[in-house]
Amino acid sequence: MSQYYTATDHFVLVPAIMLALFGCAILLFDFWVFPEPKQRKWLLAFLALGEAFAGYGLWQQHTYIAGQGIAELTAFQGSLVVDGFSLFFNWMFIAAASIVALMSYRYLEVEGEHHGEYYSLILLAQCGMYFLASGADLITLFVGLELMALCFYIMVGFLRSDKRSNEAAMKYLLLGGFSSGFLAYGFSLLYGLSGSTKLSEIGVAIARRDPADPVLLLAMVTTTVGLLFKISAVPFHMWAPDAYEGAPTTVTAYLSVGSKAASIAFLLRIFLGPLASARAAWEPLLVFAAIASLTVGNLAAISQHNIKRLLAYSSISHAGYMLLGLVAGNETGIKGVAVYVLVYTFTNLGVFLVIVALRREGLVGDNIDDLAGLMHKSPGYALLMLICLLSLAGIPPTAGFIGKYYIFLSLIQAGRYVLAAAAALYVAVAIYYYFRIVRSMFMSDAEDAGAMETTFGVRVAAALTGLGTLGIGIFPEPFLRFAGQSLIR
Amino acid sequence: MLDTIFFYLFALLTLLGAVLTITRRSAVHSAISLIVSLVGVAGLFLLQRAEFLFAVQIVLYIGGIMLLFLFVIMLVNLDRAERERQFSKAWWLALACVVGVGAEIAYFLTKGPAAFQFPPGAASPGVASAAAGGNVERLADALFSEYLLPFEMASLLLLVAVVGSVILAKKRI
Amino acid sequence: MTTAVPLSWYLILSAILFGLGVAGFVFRRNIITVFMSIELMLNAVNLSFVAFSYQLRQTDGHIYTFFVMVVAAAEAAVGLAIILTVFKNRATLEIDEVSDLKN
Amino acid sequence: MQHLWLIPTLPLAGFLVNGLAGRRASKTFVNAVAIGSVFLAFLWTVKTLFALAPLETPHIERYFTWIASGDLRIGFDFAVDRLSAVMLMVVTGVGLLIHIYAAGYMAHEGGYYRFFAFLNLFMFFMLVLVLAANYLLLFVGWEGVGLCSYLLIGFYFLRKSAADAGKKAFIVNRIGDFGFSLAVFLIFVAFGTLDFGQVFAKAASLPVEHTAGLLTAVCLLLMLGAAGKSAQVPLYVWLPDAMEGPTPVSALIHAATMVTAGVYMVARSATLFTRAPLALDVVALIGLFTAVLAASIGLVQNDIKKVFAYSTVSQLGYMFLGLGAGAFSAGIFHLVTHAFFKALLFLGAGSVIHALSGEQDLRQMGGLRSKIPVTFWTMLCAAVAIAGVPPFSGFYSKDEILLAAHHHAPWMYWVGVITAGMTAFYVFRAMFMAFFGSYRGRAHAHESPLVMTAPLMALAALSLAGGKIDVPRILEPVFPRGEAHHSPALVAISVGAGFAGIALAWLLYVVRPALAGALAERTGFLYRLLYGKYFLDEIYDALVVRPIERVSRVLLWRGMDVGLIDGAVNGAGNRAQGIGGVLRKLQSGYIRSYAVWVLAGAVLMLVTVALAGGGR
Repeated sequence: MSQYYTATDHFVLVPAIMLALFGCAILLFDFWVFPEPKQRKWLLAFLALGEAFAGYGLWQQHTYIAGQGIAELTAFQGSLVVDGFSLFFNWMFIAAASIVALMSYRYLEVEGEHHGEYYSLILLAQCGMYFLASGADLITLFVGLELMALCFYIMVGFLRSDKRSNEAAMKYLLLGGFSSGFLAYGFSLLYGLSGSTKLSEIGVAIARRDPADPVLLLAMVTTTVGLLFKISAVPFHMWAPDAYEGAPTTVTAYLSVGSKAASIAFLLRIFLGPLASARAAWEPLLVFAAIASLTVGNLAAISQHNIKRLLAYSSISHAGYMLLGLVAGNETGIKGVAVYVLVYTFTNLGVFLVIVALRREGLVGDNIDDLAGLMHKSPGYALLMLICLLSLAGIPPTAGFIGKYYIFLSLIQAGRYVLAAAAALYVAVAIYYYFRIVRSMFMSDAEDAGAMETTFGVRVAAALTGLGTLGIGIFPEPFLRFAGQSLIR
Repeated sequence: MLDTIFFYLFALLTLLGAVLTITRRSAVHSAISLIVSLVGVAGLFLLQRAEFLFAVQIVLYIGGIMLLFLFVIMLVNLDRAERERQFSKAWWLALACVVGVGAEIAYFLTKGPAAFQFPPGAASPGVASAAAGGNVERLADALFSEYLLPFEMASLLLLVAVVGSVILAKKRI
Repeated sequence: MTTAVPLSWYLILSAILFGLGVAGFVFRRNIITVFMSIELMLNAVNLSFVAFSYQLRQTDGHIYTFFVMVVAAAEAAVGLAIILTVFKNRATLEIDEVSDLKN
Repeated sequence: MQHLWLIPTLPLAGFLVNGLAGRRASKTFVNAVAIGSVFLAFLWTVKTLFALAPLETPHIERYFTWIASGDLRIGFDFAVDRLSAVMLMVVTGVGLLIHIYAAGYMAHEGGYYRFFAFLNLFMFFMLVLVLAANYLLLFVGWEGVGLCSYLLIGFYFLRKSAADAGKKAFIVNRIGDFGFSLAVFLIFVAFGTLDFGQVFAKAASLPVEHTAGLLTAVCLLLMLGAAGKSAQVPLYVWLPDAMEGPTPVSALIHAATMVTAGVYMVARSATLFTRAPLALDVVALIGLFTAVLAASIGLVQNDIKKVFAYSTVSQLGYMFLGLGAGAFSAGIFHLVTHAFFKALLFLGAGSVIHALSGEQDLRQMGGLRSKIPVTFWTMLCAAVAIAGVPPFSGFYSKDEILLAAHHHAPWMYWVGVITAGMTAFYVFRAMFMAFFGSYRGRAHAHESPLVMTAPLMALAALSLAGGKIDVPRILEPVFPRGEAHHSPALVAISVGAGFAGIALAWLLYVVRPALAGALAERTGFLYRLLYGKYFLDEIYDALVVRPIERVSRVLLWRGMDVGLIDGAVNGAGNRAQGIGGVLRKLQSGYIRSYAVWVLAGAVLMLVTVALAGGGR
């Protein structure tokens, strides 16, 4: 251990190392040990091991921080920081990646693209998310973001012979590169303004500047554009419906929860860290983006027939709610965003899981009509879907209600009654399109009698998401306390 | 004085290359123009004593990335690119947007040197020699000490890039 | 440190380059050229980083530029592979032809 | 601890068993589970209420804390006081009878287990709604019953291709729920708690608001929610369409229980409303207006279920009139009696429809008196009850409301009396058209099985004698009774109006049937206006439903400014023709158009902050 790689550095890095290590291991074993496609499901065990070790590393960080009673643990000269915030998000990434991997196995076989690299990419993308949640340095954050994004570009285009998958990957890549350009430009100005790439030092330098400094404003706006693009807020959302629809459904699931959660973590780090002192300047921008996201997301979802596309618009509207928590800016609001992301993770995974479970030879399963009569075919999945949709709509006692509750509460505490009312209005709109799916499931008769073929993995994932969605809704206390610890500063 | 002349020279090269990149009909011409622009940027790097980046720009950007671009352009059918319609009829809006961005940026940046009051103590005069020379050593030093973490992350990034391009482009995997 | 070329010139140059990159992205119809426009934008970023770094007499900006280049390389590799698959499946590189996913 | 939680949990268990295993189970098993679970819930309710008697103060059971942040605590708490006791008895009792009836009615329908599973799920949510000890839990039940109603209406949806009607029902209910959720948040902001006991204790210490204030706003929003759920003007339009569902659903959800949730909620919040007299006046006005409007539409409808649907809307209006006049116990009294006779009317109508193999048009009926005598006699009991004929149940409750209305504002009494006359007319018009004269249809009529007629008879007994249950006296600990306003003259007038309505119906549809048609022709415009339901459906469709859908489409389809974005990047001319002049889309699929949006957003944001920054 040298001066530049101390024991603390190692301790902080362990989860990422584990993810990367097992990511590489999967590549090697896929090539040498399991050349037969039939054997590839054993790679899941490697993924599980990787997650387990990463989880163990996280757990040790958790107990260490709690035991020492310190707020944060910095490493690599302040490039990485472990605090309640990063731990909270990293636990969530572990859950998301594991559930996605569990549901992927049979789906990829049906699609005819079951390759070991897929699992490796899941882990490496999660590695990028790890750096997004714990990074405290512009360079670390930027490289982490690109690591995650690159994995997603590849995974979105994973169905190589599918035109739609290609197109989705291309759109995501080009627009992602475009927005990264904005983000990097903003970062360069932030660096110029402060002479440092460390978030904490940038924050200090910016606080000393005139808040109306044009260069500061330019830096802020370009950074905001890049960040809002990543969480698919209007008007930077347009990649999302196309990418969500074209990508393999399991990847869409991962994209909609993993990438979104990591980007929200990134966004919170930037806005509550270095840009905190320029709040007066960015708040109106976020209000605009949030309201626009709610409007476009909810209204555009009404006339969709493709569930993945519908969920893309719904995820745009959820980004709006998350932004509102940041706009409120008080402790409840930030906690609310954390809770919201957690809830959204489980719930959205549950919905996508049902769509994945529907997939079999001859049935794509992403049209609303494909869900017709699900209640007859397999009441368990219909029930899971019902619970998750209720949760997305924010109806108690499901988890989604808890998330929305905190967002509304924070807005009201901050005295933002108009925003709260607008948000409540859109909840009413949203119920409308979620229930369209419900009606199709419960009321129509099945158009094809084919039974669902599910695997053990899918069933386990279904149980996890269902329990998560109902559990957080009915016993929110431990989760709320957990989210409460995640507050930055 | 010499600095200024070189600045103008390289800046001209950069801008000319960039304008040609986005206006040439043929993709090959565009790529070659982009190389010209990149050379200009490399020159500007050199002008600012960033010798290492100058080398990287030439070796990695021009020698690596742009070659890849040219390779792909050759791989796909070139004729189609020739027939590409250039500007659409109502290009004014996009132009307006671009001019808007340009005007905003220019406005901000010409506001005067007041905009660039560096925070006190940010510039490190103690290592003024670094800018004057020995840049490569210092960079190497920083990469393996302070910036060890992103350096290792970059290796993952490249691994993903390799895996990704193999998966996507290879016929059978 | 005396420098004949003020920082703002570099920044204006960088801004113009960025603007040209954006314009290229919006105007061009060939996917590969669009992709090249992103490289222009990233070069603008690099230019401003190096300029700041030079003025601040630091190396941090150089490091960042280095990583931007690495990212650009990785992105180019994956991006061109994706563009190749698009071309394989559609036999076109006209960007507007690739618009099946919509609404 | 009385284990109140068992009451809703029993139907929930029924739902789970039937929902998960019902498909493979026999009908007998499904019946046993569905009816058995409701029966047990009923028994447990009775047992609990006996154990808790006399229940002068609310009995509260706190199970666990749901959300706790700071000093706020929201729990899974159930409470029962006399008001909820009355509601519990109505919901479980009438619910049980309707479940039994449904076993016969649905015997030959597809998706049998599914139907009962949702019916049980509905019972669960309704009981949660009634037992909830705070606004949030009430909201759980509120949304839950809405969901079940939607699912159960949908039972016939595909067959009747009435998807649009369901859409309207849904949008309209969203408006109501929006109001309700805002009200809940306002209550939370104002009182810092959602617990009924604490909210009302704090509200009781506030002065009466004679000018509009916070309490008035809360109450008006609550009323908006109630108007959505209980089908009051202007949100009533969904209820008549909801009759697309199977008849037992209409009886249980859209007559006896769910639609009265709004009435229950307003009565529950009586402490708030009494401190906001302006809001109370609005409640009374809405109730009265709804009562008249719906009754007038009901005069000319030919679909037997539609007649009773508008009658339900009208009677709900009566209940709100009672609440608004400050006679909360009278409103709840009418809720109870209405549950008896309206459930009976619907079930009877179902029996008629069942007998005629699906015929619902009154013009295709007639002379059924001798063919299905049990149905006739039981329905007649309901008819006299709703018409306010003494000494049957409707007479007592309606009388209480009208007297309270007279005390509140005499003109309201007179409008109420006219409505009472119309009520008697349309109910007996339906009775006479269906059961008297000669048979006009073709289907062979047959009496329903005992499993259907037995609940009819039980409800008939309740309709006749239900007035003897002195609900206002039971509710005295909750709603202290003011001075009684007895006035034999006013009572006589309202009863007279009822008899006049019956007599007119007798004249027009039994003695001189030709007269009815002639009358319809003579009053052509008025008739068409009433028959077309004042064309409010069409107006709502044009003003509410279609604009929302259009906005959705505009967001995706570029409709705002042709040639703005896509035209900029694509050369609009060539392409627009190719697609045939159809509006192209905002989410156009073109990457470059997306990039322009990103750019436009960036420029917009820059301009915004530049202007804001420059202004400083």
